[in-house]
Amino acid sequence: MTRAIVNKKFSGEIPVGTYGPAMHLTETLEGWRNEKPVISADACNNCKLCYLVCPEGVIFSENNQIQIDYRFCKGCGICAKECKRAAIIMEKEVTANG
Amino acid sequence: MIEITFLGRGGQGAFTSSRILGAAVSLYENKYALSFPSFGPERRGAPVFAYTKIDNKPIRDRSQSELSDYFVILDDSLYTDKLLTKLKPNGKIILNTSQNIESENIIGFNANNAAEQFLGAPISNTAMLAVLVANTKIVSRENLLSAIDYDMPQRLAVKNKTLVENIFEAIEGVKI
Amino acid sequence: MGNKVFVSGDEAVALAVKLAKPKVIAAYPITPQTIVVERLAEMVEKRELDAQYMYVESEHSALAAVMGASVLGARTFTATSSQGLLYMAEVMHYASGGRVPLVMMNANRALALPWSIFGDQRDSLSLLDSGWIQAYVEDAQESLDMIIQAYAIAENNKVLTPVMINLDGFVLTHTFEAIEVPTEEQVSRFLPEFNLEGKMDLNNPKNLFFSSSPADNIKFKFQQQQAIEDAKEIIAELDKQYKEITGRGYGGLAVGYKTEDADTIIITLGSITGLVKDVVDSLRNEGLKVGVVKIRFMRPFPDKEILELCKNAKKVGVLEKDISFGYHGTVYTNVADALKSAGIELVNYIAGLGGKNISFNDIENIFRELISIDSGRKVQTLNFVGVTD
Amino acid sequence: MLNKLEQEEYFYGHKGCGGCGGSLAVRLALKVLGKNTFVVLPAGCMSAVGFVYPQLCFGVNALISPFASTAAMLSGIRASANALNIQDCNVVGFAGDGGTADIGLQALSGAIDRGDKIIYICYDNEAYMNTGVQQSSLTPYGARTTTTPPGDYIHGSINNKKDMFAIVAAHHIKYAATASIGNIPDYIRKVEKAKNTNGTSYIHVAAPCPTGWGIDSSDTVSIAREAIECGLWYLAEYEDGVYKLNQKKHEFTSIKEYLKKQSRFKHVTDEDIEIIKKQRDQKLEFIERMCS
Repeated sequence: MTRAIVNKKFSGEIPVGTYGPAMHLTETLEGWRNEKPVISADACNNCKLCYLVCPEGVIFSENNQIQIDYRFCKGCGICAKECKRAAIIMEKEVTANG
Repeated sequence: MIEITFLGRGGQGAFTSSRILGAAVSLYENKYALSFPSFGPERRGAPVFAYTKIDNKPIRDRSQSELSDYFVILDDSLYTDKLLTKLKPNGKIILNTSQNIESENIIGFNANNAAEQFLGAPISNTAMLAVLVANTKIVSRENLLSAIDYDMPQRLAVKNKTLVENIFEAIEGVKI
Repeated sequence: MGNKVFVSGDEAVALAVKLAKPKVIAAYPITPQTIVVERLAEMVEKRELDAQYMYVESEHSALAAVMGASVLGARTFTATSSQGLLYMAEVMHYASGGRVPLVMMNANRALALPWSIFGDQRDSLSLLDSGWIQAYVEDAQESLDMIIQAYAIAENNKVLTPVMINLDGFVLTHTFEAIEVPTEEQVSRFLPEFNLEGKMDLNNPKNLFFSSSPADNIKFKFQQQQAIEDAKEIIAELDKQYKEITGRGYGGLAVGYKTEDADTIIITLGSITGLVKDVVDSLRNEGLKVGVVKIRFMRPFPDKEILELCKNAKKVGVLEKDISFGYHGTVYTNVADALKSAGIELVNYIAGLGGKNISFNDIENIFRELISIDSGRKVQTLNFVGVTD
Repeated sequence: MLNKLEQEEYFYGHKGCGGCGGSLAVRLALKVLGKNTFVVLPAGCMSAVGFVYPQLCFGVNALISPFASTAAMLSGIRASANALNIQDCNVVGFAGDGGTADIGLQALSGAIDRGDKIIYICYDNEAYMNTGVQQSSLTPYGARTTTTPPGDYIHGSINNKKDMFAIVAAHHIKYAATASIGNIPDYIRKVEKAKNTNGTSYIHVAAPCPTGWGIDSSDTVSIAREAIECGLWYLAEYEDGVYKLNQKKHEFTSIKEYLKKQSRFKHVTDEDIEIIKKQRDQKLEFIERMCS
């Protein structure tokens, strides 16, 4: 499946009243993150528990591999905490994002 | 402008009379009318007023009548002499009563009896309307009957029209 | 030709709503509005009207429900009065800001306390800033015609603003009079099908009623102001079209009666206008140059029309069933702004609060007092009518 | 269970706090309900984080209602869908604990009474979080909020936490359930059930708020699980007039342990804990009685 499209060049026009289109994204949120979840492909058995518990919905499975849409991951760490195989490690972000 | 005030108790149908009269003149004769109840919450048994104003031109004054040409009183317990002071000159009170009234301002009629006979219940409002119309000719008999058809469900209308026709027969010729 | 019926103002509204064919009706009962929704429920029951009739638990919910229904693409109707209108106040701003083309009938009624079910106009006038178009009608015929026009105004793509039609409680809502009901065919020629461009759609989903940053917010509010300004022309245009089809038109946002040469004018709102016309006719028989300006819309406000109608007047009285405590009546403050450059003596008469009867004599006295300004009489700006009798 | 979820994400790019339990509840429910869904959110966290123009984060039709009007707007949308013959759609609301148990209770009661085919999901984070953690009627006993400061006098919340599940069930609603993001399979099953309910359904999902509860953002799901384990939250259903407890009677884990992990309970005394324990036992006794 395709991940959400972000139009960062959005010119800022105003729709009539408050009738807006659905899923209209103009900014990403990686700058919110101090730590970043990193998946160890060796330990991961693609059980998708991390996909279930992610409040952002940024974790997905593609070709039997777990992927993360880092554009919107806030680094909350629930995935790492809940992973039964300790296959996700939270790594400090070296530089500020965003 | 002719102003008629109906006076009854909540549930006796004073406003229905007022409305039928208004419909009769404004739908079936080339006149104008306003019909309205005394404003406020309706409570069964409480004294209620209803007003009909009739004129040959559109009526723009929506206020309650201060003086009336006619009072139609559906329940003689509601009669007081004070009402005489609210009559216009030559105005009349039409009173539903079983007593014989002899007064130049008051026309008495036993509408309960008539209603009992033709409706099977002492619901006097259309009977009293007929007494008013038969005595005053403010609307024609045919148009009054049409307005009853207009306002009431068919079954009720049929009975009420018979009642009204009979009252006309009884009163025809009576002058005020 | 339409059909002539003898109905109350409330029933006239119900007949108009029926002709507009709403799909969803939600309302909460309050005197003196109830007859409207009772009649509508009966029409739904008899299948004369193909609509969902929702009984709801409050006015707040009634307005929220029709908002939701409207943005999914259904024409709607609701009605209320007084305290109920105030209970809706929050949702009213939502609806206007959200540009939801609702039509609502309000039975003008006094606000508690003291508790009162009788008519004055403090309810709707206190919500003048809610972003709704507000019209006030004079009789049952205008009630019916304006409900139908209200749908065309609200749903016009340039306007997309909710419309409130105000009827004076009891004096208009409960008074029976003969009116002409247009045919379905006439109404369908005048009023297009409901078609909300931005509506929710399963194939083209929307996110509605969002929040915005301070930077954007003022842009949305500017849009709202423009839309309601644009409505002025559209209201007049639609009234013309309506007249072409039904033979009845009302002439825009404010109309005059014998104002052309009038040096003394009373400005009115709603059903009291008729009685003021009677007084004008009577005083004209004495040779007095008096007239009436009837404000039909309080929003958008007919400032230019009022200025034009009062152009020959030297004294203008604003007669209203409202007071904004601590200052004047709201109609007056609006009129005063419209006439600020006209050099007119402007006097505010507060009357009819809580259903107090306004009599022929009251109005005649107002005219005579205004006229006496010519002979040097000083008249206070703010006057309460009927406090001492 | 995974096959009950659509792959598509319908709540994405929102500005909820990291680890937000409410947004997880919303996200999962929408993945069960799918594309043909109309969503109503009252003023509150989910609308504040999901709808700041131009960042509009719902992939399905969604709108913000006035705070008190979630259920009324749901009803209006359903009535409109019926009138316009829009079939096969879900009409779902997501309101917080304040928006449900306080200001929105009247409208919710009305909608259940009408029996409208709508789904009402209350994400309960136990205080007014969007405005900065003030007490609601679902704030539990002892919790610190900004309006229940834990000093000598006020001593934190003294609420008993309204039993919304029982209140809703007392309307003889078609379907009601409690759920928790601490038990996701159970929650998904219940949303699915609500979706297939021909009438009003209500799900009360416990959704911890790391900011308001004073826990780490990674602990949201685990603390919700612990609430169930220590008995302070139970999973139950009410369906066609019958109550059903979804959990077996078991030994509870320590309430004290659960409380001490959250800074909102940092100040509670052993006496307070006894009171909380007593409340728990009473509530469980009540629901067990209703289920038997």
